[in-house]
Amino acid sequence: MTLLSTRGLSKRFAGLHAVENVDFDLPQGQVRALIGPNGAGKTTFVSLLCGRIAPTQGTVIFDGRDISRLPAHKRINLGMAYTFQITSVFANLTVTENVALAARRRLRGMAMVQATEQALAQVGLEGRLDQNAGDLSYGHQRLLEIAMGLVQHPRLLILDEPTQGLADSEIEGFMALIRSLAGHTTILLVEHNMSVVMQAADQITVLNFGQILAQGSPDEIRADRAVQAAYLGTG
Amino acid sequence: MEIGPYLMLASLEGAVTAAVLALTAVGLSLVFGVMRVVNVAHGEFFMLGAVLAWWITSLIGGHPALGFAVALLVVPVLVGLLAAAADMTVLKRVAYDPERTIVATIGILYILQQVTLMTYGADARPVEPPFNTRLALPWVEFVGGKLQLYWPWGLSTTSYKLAVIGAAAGVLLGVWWGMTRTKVGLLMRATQMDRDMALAFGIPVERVYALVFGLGAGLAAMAAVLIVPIQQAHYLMGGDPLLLSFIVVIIGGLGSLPGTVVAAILIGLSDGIISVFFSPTLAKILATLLVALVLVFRPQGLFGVRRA
Amino acid sequence: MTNDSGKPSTTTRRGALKTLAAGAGAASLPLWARYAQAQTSEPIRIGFQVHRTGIGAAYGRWYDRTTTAAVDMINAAGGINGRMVEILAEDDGTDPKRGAEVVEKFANQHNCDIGFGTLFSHVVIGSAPRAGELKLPYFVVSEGHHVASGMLNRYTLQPGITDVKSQVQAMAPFVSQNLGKKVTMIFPDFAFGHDHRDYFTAAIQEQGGEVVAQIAIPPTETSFTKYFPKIPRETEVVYHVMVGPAVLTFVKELGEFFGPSRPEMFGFIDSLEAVDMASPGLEFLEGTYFWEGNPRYAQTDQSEYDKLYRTAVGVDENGASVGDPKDISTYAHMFGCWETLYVIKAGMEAAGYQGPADRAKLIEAVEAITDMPHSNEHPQGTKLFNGKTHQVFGPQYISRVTDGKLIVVHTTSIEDTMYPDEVDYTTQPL
Amino acid sequence: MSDRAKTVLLHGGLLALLFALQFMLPAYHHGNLARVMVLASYAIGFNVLFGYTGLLSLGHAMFFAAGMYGMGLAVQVFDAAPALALVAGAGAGLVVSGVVGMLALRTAGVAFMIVTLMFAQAGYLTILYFGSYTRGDEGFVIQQAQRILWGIDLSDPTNRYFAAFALFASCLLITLWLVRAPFGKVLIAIRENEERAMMLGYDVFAHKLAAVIVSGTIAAMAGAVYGLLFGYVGASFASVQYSIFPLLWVLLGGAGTILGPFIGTLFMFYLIDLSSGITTAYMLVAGVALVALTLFAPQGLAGAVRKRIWRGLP
Repeated sequence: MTLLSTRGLSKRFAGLHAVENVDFDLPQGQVRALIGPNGAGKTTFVSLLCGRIAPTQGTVIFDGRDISRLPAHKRINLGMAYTFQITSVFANLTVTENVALAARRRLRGMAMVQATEQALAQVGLEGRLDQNAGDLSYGHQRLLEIAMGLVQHPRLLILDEPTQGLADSEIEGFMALIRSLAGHTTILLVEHNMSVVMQAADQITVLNFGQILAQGSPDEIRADRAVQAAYLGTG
Repeated sequence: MEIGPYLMLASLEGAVTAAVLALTAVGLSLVFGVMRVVNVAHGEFFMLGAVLAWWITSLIGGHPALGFAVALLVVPVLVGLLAAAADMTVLKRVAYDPERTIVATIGILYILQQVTLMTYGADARPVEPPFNTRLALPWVEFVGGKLQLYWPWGLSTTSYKLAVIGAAAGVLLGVWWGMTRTKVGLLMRATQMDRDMALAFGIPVERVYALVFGLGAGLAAMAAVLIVPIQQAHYLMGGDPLLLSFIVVIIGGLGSLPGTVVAAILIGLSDGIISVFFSPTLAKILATLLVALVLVFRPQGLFGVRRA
Repeated sequence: MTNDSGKPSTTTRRGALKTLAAGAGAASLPLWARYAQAQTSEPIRIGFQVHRTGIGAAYGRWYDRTTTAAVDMINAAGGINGRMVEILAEDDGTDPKRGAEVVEKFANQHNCDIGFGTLFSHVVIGSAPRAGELKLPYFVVSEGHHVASGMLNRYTLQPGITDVKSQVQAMAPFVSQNLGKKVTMIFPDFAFGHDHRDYFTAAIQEQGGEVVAQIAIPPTETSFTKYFPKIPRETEVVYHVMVGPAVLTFVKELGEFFGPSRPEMFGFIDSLEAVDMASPGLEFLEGTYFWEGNPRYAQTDQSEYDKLYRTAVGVDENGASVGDPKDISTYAHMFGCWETLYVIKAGMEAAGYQGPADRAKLIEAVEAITDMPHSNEHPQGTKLFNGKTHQVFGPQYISRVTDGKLIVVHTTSIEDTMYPDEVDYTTQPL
Repeated sequence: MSDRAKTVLLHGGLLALLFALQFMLPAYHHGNLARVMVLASYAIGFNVLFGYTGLLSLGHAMFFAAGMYGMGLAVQVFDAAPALALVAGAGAGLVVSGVVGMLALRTAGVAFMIVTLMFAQAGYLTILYFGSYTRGDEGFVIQQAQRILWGIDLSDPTNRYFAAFALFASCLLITLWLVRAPFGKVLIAIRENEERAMMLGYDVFAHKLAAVIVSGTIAAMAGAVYGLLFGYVGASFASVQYSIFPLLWVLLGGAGTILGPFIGTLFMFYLIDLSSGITTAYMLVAGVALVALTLFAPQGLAGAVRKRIWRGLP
């Protein structure tokens, strides 16, 4: 069953085609990676999905429902979660409160407290509950972002460059986390780190100049000449 | 009075309002355009201009034109220096954060106002105009199918009012020339477009900011020197020009100098003409609401170019 | 000590120049510091609510000087009931909220016997409820109709100055008989201006005249010419009244508008209070008429009482400060402070006032006063006090500008200023 | 001691102290404290929007005045009983803040400040324009007979103090509960990072609108009670200065703290009361305070306590 799909999705900024005419389908339960060279329109594309920016044209369908006109917060309420590429935590609030804010939309009372603690444990931040989020290292802020996504128990988790700035050991942990979610949470992963992509993703979609260049399993993508060309800058 | 001469008189009066308003508002707009901060104390720099003009003309004595000429030259510089000092001691230290700057300039507003009260006092004091001749104006009417001139009751202006319009236009041209044709103007425009880039190119942004803040205040002070022979210097006179300048700058697009001048002319002229048709207090209510709604529904168009 | 023009609290033109030049921010001394004279053990403490800042400050300065002069004179003559009078001045910022706080301060902090002095109507109306609750006799010098209208309370009185209703209606016979029947009114668009509009329109109709146009000018307006074309051509008399810092602009622009061919003009001196008649641009006023609460220029038939009062306050024959001929007094209003203080004195003496316990007796004593003869105590003229409405009635002066001076041409009778009672405060409990 | 216990102790302690002071203070300070409590309630309302939601309004006087005139006109024109008049005042605040919020919240930052300033100016002029009902700048008196609420004469100092205390205590407790409730935490999240709050699924506009309405209605309630307790309704309360005052009080006391508005109002009241004995230009003190606060203590007095002593201070 398809959880999310787009038809003819386009976004232009002052004549620049950041995303152009994208038809995209994401089946339920899949871990999908979205890759592409810098400026390919990956972040713009996921921003269109979750409603941070409005499309110039096209539709977004989530769980069989056209959500193109819904504001961002309503889409999130339907079961999407989004983590920012440039960390965007509540710097002046504690680590716990950051995650609690994400949890509280769905849970109250002790259930909320437990879910918060669990999400923080999942990303390995259980030792830093009372720190201000702004005082965390960059890598830890990335993990906090992921915890804020996890605690929402989303049906679709959109992770925008989650491993950027993480140490190798933290990337290991992250991979384990993704594996533990696989199956019941659908994940859309925008990622630069190819080893993460190749290990974690069921399917890969490649964007270039705002258009879908290729789509397929990690092995297929690895073998794709057009993708190689795009990455080497000769395409 | 018939509607024709009435509109002409309202336009003449409106032109004086517009001239002074344009100078004041361009000062405010310049500060917003380059520094991206709203200076709530702007009206008090206007007030200081009027009070200092009274002070200088009283000290000098002699023919009113002499004291007035000195005031016109000296007062804007004095006020500008004071403003630049305020910029360096206060605004720079809050790093030009927009909201903290508003709060700080509200503080500066009270300080300037109250210090003026303590020294200059609470009275409204007049400055004698350097020259002031009443000029009656003719109007045309049809008599027996032929056009002829007549002199309606009350249709008049004064030589000084005309001079104010001319002087303001001259100063505005000067500002325009300075902004577009001089190196200092280039530095200001570069800073306005991209502060970080300007810094990277070695433009002394802090000095440009102090200069712009001083210049903005100086323009307000000059407007006040021009108007003080028509009105009087009073320590509470800064409120109205501040509000009107806000209105003009918003309608014209914050930071856009030509837009500001056009809006000042529009507001100045319409102020007189609207009050022909509405109760003046109602006209002021409608004008204020209009500005609020313009900001609500057309913010991008009126705030000039938005930064990404 | 009669001439106080050199005192730090009064900012004369020269004084302002000096302080500005020095760039010093020397604050004025509080009044109590200057009055801390060694006197008999228990002075009578009068809380003086004064507009030192805000829109009323120009009036406040002269109310201050008049009060000082009157109290000096009362004390020199032995005080009240053998006790010296001490003034405790507090600035109300010409703001009703601060005004009410100041009244509380008088009653509860300074232990004043009474409160006194304020001018602007909104400050009176904001403060009077507190005075009534605190049972602090509150003597206002405001010329508002709020006292006699019944809006205030038994503890608020206005025995030293006539109210705007009296003043305005007394002008109508003179205007209609001498100047013209078709009147255009120009007034500020708030309560004070609306009182003028309503009372004068009714009064002139009674005289067979009519108001052909009412031009209300919004508060905060700074230029006025654009309103003048609304004056209809048929207008025979322009009736103008304006207040605030822009009054001189208003009158000057009125002159520039009409040029040499003006209609008759009748103004309330409020339009030029504290403004020099010799200011450039006012020449056109020659031959126009003004209401004056008290004639600014010493008249040829000046009474002994006015002479004494004028000297005591330090005002010259042209209505300016003795020390600075350009510092014009608010002569048409400030006599009210002087007369009110003497009414307080008379009331306290009649009541045998000993202390705050006798406040109710003081109110009753003042309510019992009726006739106030023209005297040193009442230099503006003979007055009649109405104990029921707590409002005094008295003569009004109409002056014509002649050779740049205001010369009285008509004095209204007290009867002209009377109107039916609208309230009887004496029925309220004390 | 847990955060919860400390919170209860601190705020309960303040309320108990204020209650007890009723029996100890000399008349002058007794009266002042009643006034300060009403004004602090106004500041509490302002703080909901400024301190907790991060929206700086320069037009709160219009809400204060909406409450004052809603109450005053109900009494004056419709001869309403005080209880009903208070409801009318709060209702007026609710409606005005709802409408203004719907419009002004389409803007942000500096534009929001200017829009609120402009609406407030229009409101002030409207009061003057309808002078036949409002008596314009002069205002009108609420007579003693019209100020008897459920048989309690509000012009009596003791009753006035208790009425002010009741208003202040309810505003304090309501906001204390509010900012600790999920709703308040979302407001704080919006203040800290509006986009992130939106991307957590919160309806940012609805929350901000609710904040404007809560803030405006509390301010209106303070205005209505002020008019009823002190017997006067006037246009000066709608002027720009009365929009600046709560900003000053809240900044001084500590924006985004529950106790800050009270501390700031009390401090400023006595600063002005005492300095008016030294200089006529006592608003100079306000100006210097604003500049100094912006430069040296943007977090205010209670904010400094939170920073240095107890991070959990609500």
